[in-house]
Amino acid sequence: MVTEQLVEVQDLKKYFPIKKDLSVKSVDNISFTVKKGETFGLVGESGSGKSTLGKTLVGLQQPTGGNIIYNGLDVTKFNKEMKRKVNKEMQIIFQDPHASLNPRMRVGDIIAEGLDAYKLLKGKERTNRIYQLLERVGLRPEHAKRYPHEFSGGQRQRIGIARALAVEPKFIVADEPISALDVSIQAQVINLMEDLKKSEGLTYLFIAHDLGMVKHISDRIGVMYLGKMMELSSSNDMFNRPLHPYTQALLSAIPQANPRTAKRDRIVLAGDPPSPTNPPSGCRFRTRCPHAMEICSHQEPQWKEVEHDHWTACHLY
Amino acid sequence: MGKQLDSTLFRPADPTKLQADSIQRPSLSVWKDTLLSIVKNKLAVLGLVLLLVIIFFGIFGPSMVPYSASEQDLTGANIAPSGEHLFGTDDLGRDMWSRTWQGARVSLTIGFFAALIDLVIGVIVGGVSGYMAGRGKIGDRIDNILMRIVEILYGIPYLLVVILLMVIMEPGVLTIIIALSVTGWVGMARIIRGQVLQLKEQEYVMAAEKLGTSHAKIIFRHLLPNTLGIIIVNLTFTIPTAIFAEAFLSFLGLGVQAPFASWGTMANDALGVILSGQWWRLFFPAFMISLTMFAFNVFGDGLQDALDPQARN
Amino acid sequence: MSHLLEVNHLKINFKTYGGEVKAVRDVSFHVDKGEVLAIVGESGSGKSVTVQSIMGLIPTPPGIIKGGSIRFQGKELLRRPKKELRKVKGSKIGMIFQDPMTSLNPTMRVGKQIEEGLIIHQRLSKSEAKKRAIEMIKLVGIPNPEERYNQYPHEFSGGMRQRAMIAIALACNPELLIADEPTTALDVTIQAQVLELMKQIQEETKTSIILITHDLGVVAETAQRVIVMYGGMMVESGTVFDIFENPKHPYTWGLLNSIPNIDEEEKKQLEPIDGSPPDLFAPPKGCPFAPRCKYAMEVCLEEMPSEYEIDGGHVAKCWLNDPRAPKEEELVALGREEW
Amino acid sequence: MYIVKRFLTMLLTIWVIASLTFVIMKFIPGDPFASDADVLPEEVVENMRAKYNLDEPIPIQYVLYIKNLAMFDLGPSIQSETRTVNDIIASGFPASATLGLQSLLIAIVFGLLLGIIAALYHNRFLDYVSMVIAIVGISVPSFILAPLLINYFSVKWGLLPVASWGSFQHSILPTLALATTPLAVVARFMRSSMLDVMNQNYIKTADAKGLSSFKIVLKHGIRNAILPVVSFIGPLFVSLITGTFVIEKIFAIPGIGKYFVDSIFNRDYPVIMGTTVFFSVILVFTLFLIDISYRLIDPRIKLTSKGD
Amino acid sequence: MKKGFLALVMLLTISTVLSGCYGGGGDEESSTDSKDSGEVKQEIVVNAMTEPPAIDPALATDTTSGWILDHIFEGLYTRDKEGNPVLGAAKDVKVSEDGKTYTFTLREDAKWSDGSQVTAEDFEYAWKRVLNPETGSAFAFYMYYIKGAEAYNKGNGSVEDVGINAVNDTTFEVQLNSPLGYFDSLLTLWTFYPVQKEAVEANENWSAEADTFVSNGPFKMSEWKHDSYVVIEKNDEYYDKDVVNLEKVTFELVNQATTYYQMFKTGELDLVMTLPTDVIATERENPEYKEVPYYGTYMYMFNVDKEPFTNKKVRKAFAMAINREALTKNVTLGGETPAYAMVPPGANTPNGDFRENGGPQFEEKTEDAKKLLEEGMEEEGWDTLPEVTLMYNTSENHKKVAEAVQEMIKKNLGVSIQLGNQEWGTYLETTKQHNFQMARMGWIGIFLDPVVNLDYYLGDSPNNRTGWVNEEFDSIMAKSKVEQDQEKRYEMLHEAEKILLDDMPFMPVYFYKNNYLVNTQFEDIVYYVNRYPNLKWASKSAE
Repeated sequence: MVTEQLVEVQDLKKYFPIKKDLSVKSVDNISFTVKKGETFGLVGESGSGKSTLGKTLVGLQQPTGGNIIYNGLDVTKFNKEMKRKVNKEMQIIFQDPHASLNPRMRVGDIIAEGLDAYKLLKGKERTNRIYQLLERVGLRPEHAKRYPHEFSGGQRQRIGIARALAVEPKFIVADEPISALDVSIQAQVINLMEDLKKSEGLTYLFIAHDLGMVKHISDRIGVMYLGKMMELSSSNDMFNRPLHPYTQALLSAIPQANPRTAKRDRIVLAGDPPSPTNPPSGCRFRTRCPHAMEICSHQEPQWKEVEHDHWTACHLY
Repeated sequence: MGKQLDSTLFRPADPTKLQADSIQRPSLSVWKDTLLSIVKNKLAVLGLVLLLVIIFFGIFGPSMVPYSASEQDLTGANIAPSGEHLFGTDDLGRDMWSRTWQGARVSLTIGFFAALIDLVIGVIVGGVSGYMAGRGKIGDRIDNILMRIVEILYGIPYLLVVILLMVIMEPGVLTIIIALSVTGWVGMARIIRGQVLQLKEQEYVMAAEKLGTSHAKIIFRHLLPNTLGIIIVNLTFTIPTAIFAEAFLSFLGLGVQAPFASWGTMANDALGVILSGQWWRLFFPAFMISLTMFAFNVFGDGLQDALDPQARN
Repeated sequence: MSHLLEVNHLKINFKTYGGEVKAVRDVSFHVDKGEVLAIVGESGSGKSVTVQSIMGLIPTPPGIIKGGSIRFQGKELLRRPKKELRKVKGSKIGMIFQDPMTSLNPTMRVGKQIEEGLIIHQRLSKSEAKKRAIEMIKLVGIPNPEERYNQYPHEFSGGMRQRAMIAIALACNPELLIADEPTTALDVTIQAQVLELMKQIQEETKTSIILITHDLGVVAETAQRVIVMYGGMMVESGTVFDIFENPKHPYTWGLLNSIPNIDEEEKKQLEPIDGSPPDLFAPPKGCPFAPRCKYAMEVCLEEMPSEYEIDGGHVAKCWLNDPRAPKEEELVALGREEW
Repeated sequence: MYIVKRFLTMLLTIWVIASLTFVIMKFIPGDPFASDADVLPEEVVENMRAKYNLDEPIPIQYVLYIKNLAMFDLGPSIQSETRTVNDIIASGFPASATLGLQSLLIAIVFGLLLGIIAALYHNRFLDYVSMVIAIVGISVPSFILAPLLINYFSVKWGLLPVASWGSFQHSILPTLALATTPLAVVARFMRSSMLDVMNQNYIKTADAKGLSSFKIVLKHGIRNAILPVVSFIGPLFVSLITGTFVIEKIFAIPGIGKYFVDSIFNRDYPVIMGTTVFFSVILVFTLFLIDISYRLIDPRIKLTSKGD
Repeated sequence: MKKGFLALVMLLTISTVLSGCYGGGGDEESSTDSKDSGEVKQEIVVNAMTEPPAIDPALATDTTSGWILDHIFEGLYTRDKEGNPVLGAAKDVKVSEDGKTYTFTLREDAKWSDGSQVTAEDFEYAWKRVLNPETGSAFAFYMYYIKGAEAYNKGNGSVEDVGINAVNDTTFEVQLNSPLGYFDSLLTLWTFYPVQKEAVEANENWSAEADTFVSNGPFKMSEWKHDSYVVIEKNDEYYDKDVVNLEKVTFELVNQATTYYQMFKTGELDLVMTLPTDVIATERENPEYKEVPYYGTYMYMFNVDKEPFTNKKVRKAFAMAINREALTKNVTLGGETPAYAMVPPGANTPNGDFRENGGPQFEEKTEDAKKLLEEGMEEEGWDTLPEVTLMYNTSENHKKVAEAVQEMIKKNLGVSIQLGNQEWGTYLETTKQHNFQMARMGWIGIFLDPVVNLDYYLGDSPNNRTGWVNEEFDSIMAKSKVEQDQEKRYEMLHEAEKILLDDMPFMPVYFYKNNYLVNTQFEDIVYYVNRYPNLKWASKSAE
């Protein structure tokens, strides 16, 4: 496995102000690294800030604080020109295949948008590249002339991938790329992404709430809850020995597609996640935690490496 | 299992026949799709046909008769519609047919250009405002300032502005067009802004931004084309509104200058016939106003339904 | 034998600008008292339309009921006058929808929304209805029921809204609960809560449930019997064990193979079903799944498959189950994958 | 806090509108003292200008004006020499407001009705009928509609008085003439809003509860559909109660709309300013009320948060 | 829903509460149902069109205010049924030898409507109030003939030096700068009406509302619902009350022609004027229809400083090229008479009507006009005539006339002219600034003397916007004003008019005519040629 870091996130913060003295801390002091060539899975429930984190990483959101180091260079300190260069190497795939393609543009032009913006290719070369990309994602060259609404969800998502691929990125944030797709299609996209990773030497940050898929595709996984990273480890470690009570509950909540084993005991968390505008003091999970202790309410747990390459933030450890 | 099937059919199919990802339907752009659904809307088609008829006569109507719109025959005034004068003559003995279609030119020109100016200013202001909103402090401030301007224009007495313009500029069709659009664009700007605000959050705009597409390209390739539907629907409502507003100005005596006559001025000049009975002098211009309003409105309604995916199921 | 609900040869079309779409093509199934029936299938497979037609929720036009029958407790629902149907809706059959965010009226207090059905069907007085509504809120596990009674949906979280929806559906003690993707829009932990709640209520009240979902995990955990739908057709039906352990339709295999197994240590390549769902405007002549099917035969492209009963209640609509069809080994030998 | 802030912005808006109006007014040529065809000796005009502070430099006039405005003194009218603008508004507004409210009531009640009917029978005959009625309503200019109404209802059939103001009977025709356009607009707004709402999931929920279509529309449809209509009713309300020149002129109603337009033609500066300020106060205040009522109808919007 | 419904209910309530505020006047029923009682109710409802801006002798400048003022006040002179000035509040007048000092003796039975005596002090107070610069009276200049008046009004003199003097309660003395041939006529103007000193001093805005009015005419103010109607009733304190028959006169204020015509048709109005042109043709046969000459001239002014009207021949060509008969008969339709001079008919001279004596000053001749135009163009060296724009102030009727004239000039002179219109306020400003070539104007003599009309074109007249200055004309006019011999005076005026029409800084189009529809039940309504109908002697008879 490659060990070189591609992206390093240091104390990243992204707050959204609502009014004076009040903001949603969508991403609050998060640090982790993504290694070159790996797939880093990011899971969490809605409102956990995982999507914001992804968008901040690729520069769609301005971080409130902290650093993003890409290939050893601090992107947050870049000037416009440098940013543009790095921008090309970091791309994003979106969740909603309906909203992510402009309904009034032909597929070919959508795919070539990056090529045009960076003025990479023109004329015949451009067309050939579009055809090549379409074929690469399992579509046909003649599809270039059609409009997005003529495609199914899975096909659109593949168009979205082709668009991102066009500028030959190194790092792709996949923001819940399969959650809007049908089960039978999800696997198509996942397989395609895995293929591409190998052939194009990509690195992924894969955001999802479907733990099964995350486990399947990721080398390492981070778990987020209310803007905080709760646990981080290799994919197998995470599923075999989840440390954080939240991760434990999350894993036990996955419905098993096996009628014989399905009816096992599960940890059902009480209540709903608190509002991110007003998160609980101390540990943010304590209000729903079955193991909550006195200390959890007034002290925020440390982010520590409990086992080798297995990090968590919990007072239990 | 009533049917007897040839057992040779039970062999693996030719893989080339299995085109899992093929698209059978002919390619349809969103525009064509919209067009198709308009055609299905009977009222909208009626509106469109009426408009085309009005425009046709506006262009060719006056030359179909031997009388010009301004030619007077004081002894032949107030003649009821007849074979000679299809729409009768007015109080100065001018041919109403010729005048009515001449009026169509003036009214439609005013309506069209006033709406166009509304559109251009509205799109620029609304677009910029919507696009800048949420883009840092400066962006928010630009949005804020533009929206305050819009709000204040709402409160400024429209008539005062119109009179001011009529005074500053030479009175005429152009002045009326400008006068109508001075505050007319406000509504358009608001609509466009709302649309842009909504569209901006669309992921394809984010994607474009991520791919390094320039602001101008984002506005012109992503934002505006997708507001176009709303814009066109709005145009179908602003054009008749402008025609109507000109008619109102005519009532105030601020309408187009003679010898030009819009339907509004013609109708206003002929109001007295309600009392005296030369109905044709009022009827034709008034009917034309109403017909045009009706045509534009049903067409616009149909367009709106066609562009609204929810109404389409 | 009398089933609680019996759907026979249901056919529903939709009129659109592009032409008439066959949304449900000859679907038959039944639900017995106290059982949980799951309907799985991807979007556009006709599963939602099928159950909505039970409740008379298909707007006509553009929907057209082409044929078939829906009998509930022995009485035909399809051709019943609207007024009669209303007596069944909400009182004998309750329904939960997919998106709890939009399925509650944003401008009406939650308590009132629960009460509505009670007041019409059970003719409860206002105070009685309120009492019952608060009971229901408590029943579905929402804390502070009195307070919540007076709140608006936007003051509820997503999970709580779905609980409120359940309370509405169950308020009149229906015999049948139709849950149309009740957990799809929810987070995993909340999904677990809601599923737990539904299970618990089902055990207590012995209400029959039709559960629509695309999540095979949810099916495995909650249902006794399963129907698999594709392209407006019911392609396979049977008990959960039939479906998960002895699937007889390539689509069902495909579905099972395209989800990762969490318990596996070694990573296996997923086996997706290639291609896209059929274009409903131009459906294939034969089996709707044929164009995506790895094992498709010439006959599949030409003729609609017949129904094959595998064993007691396990039915599959696929030519591969025909005795004339090649055996698995033969297909593999021809370069097709193993199933 | 919200209210205070809102109030301050309201004041600011009014001030800007007043100032802008002042500027525009000063740009329009013409002289309030030019009476019909008489041209007065310069000195006589001077005397009169002095009487209205018009001999002062414009900035001073502006300061004086704003100062008086702050004390709710809108000054004397130039045209109606013996009356103050406050008098004029006090006597003109009630008539305009009465007429406006009556029209608004008709427009809302019948407009909503038409809109609901059209939406419920979407793309069916009744939809077409309601929309044609609505569109015909906006298709006839009121300056034609009004004399026609008079001609039939009063002159030909002798049912109602022709014009002037004094009793309920007098207000019927102008109310009708005034209500047609807003009625049509309300109907169309309501239709599209209702169509939107009837496609919402919660309508399905209500249907699944076994509610009758009538109850669904009544209890779940209208209230939600009315929201966008409410935001439109605000400006409509303002434009109706502040008087409509055409209707007031044709029906000889002593309303403020007529005063306003006349004042512009007469260059009656104090009346122009006074009515503008009065209108903008009403406008701003109504928008504020609409905002609040919005929050009352829609529980999702809280008073504390920023709207829109 | 409940809240929405509540809002509707509230709206309903508000509107019904407000419905309580409809005007409040209940005078309509009285005017229409006269048949119930055996005796005819002596009441009339007339249309005054617009809200009288100021029913105050010092402030009124418009015909509507003047109409009401004429009924409720009476000056030293008033008019008889023929419109001739006769003594009113004064029973006697003495003029000094030099014609400069007038001494009036007031009637003892001249009473204010509150019963008190009309005194010379009241006159003195009223007149000085007009002249007081602070009053800002627009018509103060009509008093400039009085000694010291101009200086006081213009802020250069003191009130003590003004030649207005109440010698005692009934003796009132006025000193003029120079003799004035038509002073009696002038004194019928409302600016010279008295006001009651106490009433005015007690309330600065006494004339704003009906209840503070005190007046001395045949009628008194009884109700004034602003912008809606004014009601006056018979003044029982009036010395000549026996000739007054009407108990009540209601002036409705309906400005829209179609509307007031329709109101007349339904009997809501008994007298309307300025009929919609479209109905005149049919109404002319109606016994209710009445046409009365109006002492005014409708004309197009030429700007003599702007080409092509710098040339006299071009001006004449234009004037001669239109067909005034056709215009009045087919376009204006109101019975107007073609005008070939400045002074309209109606000014009586010892030898008869001034106009009749003067005769037409030019002739319409298409051929000659063409020739003149050619000559004029040759004189100026023009190959083509500079483009001409005819301006008029916005009005349906002016537009119609202008359009017809445009067509006539095109047909008869072969010249295409442009039309331009401006809203009145702007129009006055534009013409004042001399920014036109050819512009419409109308001039109505406020009192019946050719001087009023001819003064219009004095070189220093603020009304004269043509830029035309003719010293000979000015000097003749000046001389005529001090000429004591009436006959000579009129001769001079004829001479002046001739000079004016010879130079033609304007072209007359027609002399006005007022048209009325009057309920035939009314008798003895008096139609003056420069005022609205006087109702002093009017009465209503049973049908």
